[in-house]
Amino acid sequence: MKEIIRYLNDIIKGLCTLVKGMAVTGHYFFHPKLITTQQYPENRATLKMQERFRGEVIMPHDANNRHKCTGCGICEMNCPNGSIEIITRMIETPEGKKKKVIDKHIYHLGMCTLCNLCVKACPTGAIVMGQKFEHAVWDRSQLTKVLNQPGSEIMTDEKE
Amino acid sequence: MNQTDIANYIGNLFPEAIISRGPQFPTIEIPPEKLITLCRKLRDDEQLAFDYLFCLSGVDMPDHMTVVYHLESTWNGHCAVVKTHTTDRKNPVIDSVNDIWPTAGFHEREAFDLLGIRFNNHPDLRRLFLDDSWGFPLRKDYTDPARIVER
Amino acid sequence: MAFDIYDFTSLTSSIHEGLATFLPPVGVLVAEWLLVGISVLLFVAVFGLILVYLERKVCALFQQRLGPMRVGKWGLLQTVADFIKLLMKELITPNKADKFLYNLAPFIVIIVTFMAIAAIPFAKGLQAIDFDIGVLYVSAVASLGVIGILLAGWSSNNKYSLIGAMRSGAQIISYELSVGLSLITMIILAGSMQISEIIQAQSTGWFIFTGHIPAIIAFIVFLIAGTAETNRGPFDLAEAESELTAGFHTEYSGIKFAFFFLAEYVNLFIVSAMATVLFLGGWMPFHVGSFEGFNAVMDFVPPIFWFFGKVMFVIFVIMWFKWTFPRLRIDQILTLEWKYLLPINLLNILLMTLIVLMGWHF
Amino acid sequence: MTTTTLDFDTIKTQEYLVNMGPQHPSTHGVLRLVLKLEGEIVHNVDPVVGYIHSGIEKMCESLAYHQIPHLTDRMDYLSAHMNNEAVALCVENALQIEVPDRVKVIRTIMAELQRLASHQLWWCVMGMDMGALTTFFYGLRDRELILDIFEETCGARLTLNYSTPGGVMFDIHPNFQKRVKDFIKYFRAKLPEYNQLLSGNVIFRERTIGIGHLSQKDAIAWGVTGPSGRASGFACDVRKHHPYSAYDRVNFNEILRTEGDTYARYQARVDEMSESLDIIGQLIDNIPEGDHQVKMKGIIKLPEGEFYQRVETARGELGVFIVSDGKKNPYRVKFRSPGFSNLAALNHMSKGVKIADLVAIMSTLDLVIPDIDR
Repeated sequence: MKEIIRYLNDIIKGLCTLVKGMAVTGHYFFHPKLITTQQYPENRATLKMQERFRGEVIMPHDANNRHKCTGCGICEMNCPNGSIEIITRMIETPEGKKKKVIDKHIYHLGMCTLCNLCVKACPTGAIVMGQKFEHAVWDRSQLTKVLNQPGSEIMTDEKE
Repeated sequence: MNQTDIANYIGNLFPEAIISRGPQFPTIEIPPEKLITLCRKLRDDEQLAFDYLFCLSGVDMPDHMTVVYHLESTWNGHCAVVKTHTTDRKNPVIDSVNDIWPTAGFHEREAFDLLGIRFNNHPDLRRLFLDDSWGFPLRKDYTDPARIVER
Repeated sequence: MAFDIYDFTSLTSSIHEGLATFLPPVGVLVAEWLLVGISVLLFVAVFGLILVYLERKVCALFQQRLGPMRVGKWGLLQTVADFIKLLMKELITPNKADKFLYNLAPFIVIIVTFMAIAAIPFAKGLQAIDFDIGVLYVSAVASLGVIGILLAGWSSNNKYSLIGAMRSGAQIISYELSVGLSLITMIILAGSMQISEIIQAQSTGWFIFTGHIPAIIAFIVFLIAGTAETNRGPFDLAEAESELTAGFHTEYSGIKFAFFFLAEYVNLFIVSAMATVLFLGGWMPFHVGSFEGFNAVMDFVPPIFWFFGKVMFVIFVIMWFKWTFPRLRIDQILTLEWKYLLPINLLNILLMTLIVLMGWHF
Repeated sequence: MTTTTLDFDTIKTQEYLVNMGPQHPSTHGVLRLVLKLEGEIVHNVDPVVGYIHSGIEKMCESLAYHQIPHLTDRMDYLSAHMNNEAVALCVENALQIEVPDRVKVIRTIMAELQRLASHQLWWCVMGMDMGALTTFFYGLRDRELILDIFEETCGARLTLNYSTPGGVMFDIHPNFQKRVKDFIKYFRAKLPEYNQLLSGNVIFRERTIGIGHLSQKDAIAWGVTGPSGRASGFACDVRKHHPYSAYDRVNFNEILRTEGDTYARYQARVDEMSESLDIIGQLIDNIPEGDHQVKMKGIIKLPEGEFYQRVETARGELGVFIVSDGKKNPYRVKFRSPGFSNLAALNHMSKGVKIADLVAIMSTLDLVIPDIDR
């Protein structure tokens, strides 16, 4: 007799746990307002990334096409996987001194792990992390970027 | 037991072991032929009772191959490091501790795979990660011109 | 042609008479066969697609998702797009597969579902064949599908497929018992195996209400066993994707895969339709005792809507099972059948016989 | 009538081999298991790893110390923060730097959030392995909130690279405390749902209780750590026994169970989730003021010697063993990854179980394949 009671008890208890589980899923079925899906490409306009989001390394330029990069190469040294290459050239300042300036700040996005070490190490704050995250391109060569815009110059303090 | 106690206790049992105090763990250096006796003692001795091998690493030192065993006693709560080394870099052979701590089996396969250290009496000493034609990449003299770029 | 949505008998008989005016009797028979065949084919294709869409939407809602939204409004055309994609896929036959059986298996599975649909009454007079052993016929034909699954698993030359097929064989043969016994319980109550008569017997009240506790127990058992027989979660061991990747249809692609896929959903429909016929009164409207006004309103809804409404409800419950429960293990499935469902079922038949003999049912 | 009797001696059964993986839905990546089966019964499991071996230990030998953490993100990507922390702590201990209290507390909160996120992902994948697909979405829904918190403070969702030698990469975001508190409140309300869906479910219990038993002795001998080891009664919580960061100033229970079966491993993780919520709750209001970074030299050089650091990741004990020769690059780095040792015990645990049980056992070990392969 005891066995039979336990047998029936097992069935009823088991069914109860099943119903409990169904109550959870059923609750969500009848509350479609709780849906958390975001329709991604459609909501692009309203999609806002966090300000610290690490999407890619960029070099901000001001209105006069000037940046802050001195070409010191610290970012290149700090990069763990060699995704930054600094090419510098010598120019002569109006005072007649020789000065090293950045020629090309080459950035290989395809190799970058977005670890933020270059941005953290940059003494002048010339490079920052951009918020763009849609990096798909048709050709791998397009992932190699030159961060300083053509014809750009270094910002000098006396202008401000 | 604290570091000094362990050092004294083992020093009495194994006079050939070189025992030094490290910043974290006492280190016992033992010649490879004595390794198994030491390890058995370490595990079975009631005062020591090192029953948990939490790390086994092979290191390629400039003139010898070292295997480092990190041990903990879950009963007494103390830790120790056992080191053994072989100077034969060409064909380093060290006894396996697999039957003392079964967890060593996988770690020894890894050490064999990456450093080429052979473990005697290991039941299943095959390469773990790489295929059979590969060299031993964690050795300092390993070269791979296709994949390693010097900067 | 007389079209009456409440009674299709007049429609079918007028088609029959219309055909008879210009065709010899044999021609009429052939023409009717063709007509029925084409409509069943159309029904299976369209209803299968609708069910696939519904399944995706229902499971999305259970999972707090939106489901397909891109193709058409609310993704309505998603399954059509999927079907076109499946049609265009390459048909791959693995090396060393038993080519004949491998190609035969999906056809067996899909043909069996067509055969079962023949006996399903969609509305009054809308039934291809009204056998006097209709219930037996459906349960016999529906269990043939396992042959296709076994063949598919065997002939694919893949160990995963074989394990899946063997599981499926063991499972379906066991659960056939429970389905059969719970059907017998209801046949005792109805006193007939003819589907139209079973439905007619429920004109005063659905069996699930008039049959007391045994009918409810039989309904629950039938739902569980029916889910198991259609190889759906939580009994989807034959394709258990976390264990066997895709089970018996691992190697199938393109339209052959689509056949398995479609057959699963049509089987789901057949099981739900049988549950509707036997427990929920088929196409009979919902009547409450002597509430004349209420009953009249209920009568106003055409039987075909009643039928499909009930079928959809049962399908929804079975989907609810699938998207809530973890999968059972093979030995647990057999334990559930032989140690729980079978004894309960046998007792239930005794109880039902007692009730019918004593005339305690309504 | 003649009756044919089956002569069972003449029917020969045969073991057969099945390759489960490297492409298989429930090996969680590119793990390959060579199964020796007899029908449904598993006789032997031979794990074949290395499909995602990336040579992190070798790469570390040519990197500076502050560059190593970003590689460890890719090891056990579900407990990226703990991996970073392990390297950071190891370097700090070697240099004998005392980081500010603020850093310690932030690291602890982050580690617990990461543990929660990892356990949530484990929970939903566990459900999926058992065939309950809906759990997958519920788990991910809640995990997403933690990842949003990470994104706001660390700038990344998965590969955080947040702990650096000497501190943390950024100070916490001004919204951090509020969002974490909101999350704790939200998730406490959601935990019963987890129990209703899986823990209490009769099918789930039948499938897990008594399956894949691992005794305490075996757990210690095989080095099975983390919730999997603690479910067998192996008190291996590094947070408790060798406290680091701010774990010595919070009260929490080490979840210990004695059964050692699949259900115990499951329950240990679920209990750990609420324990993690407790730890965060204790710390989140008491983040001390101060710097988020100690001033470090541009090039970190460790003194000559060997350094070992143990931390508790979501999967178990992670050890970082650095051999330094005094140069700016480590001489040898070894990661004792928890999944590696846990995987080694899989064969031991799954002798004689069915295929479905093997999937469940593997799921409760919570393997992350890059963590095994490194």
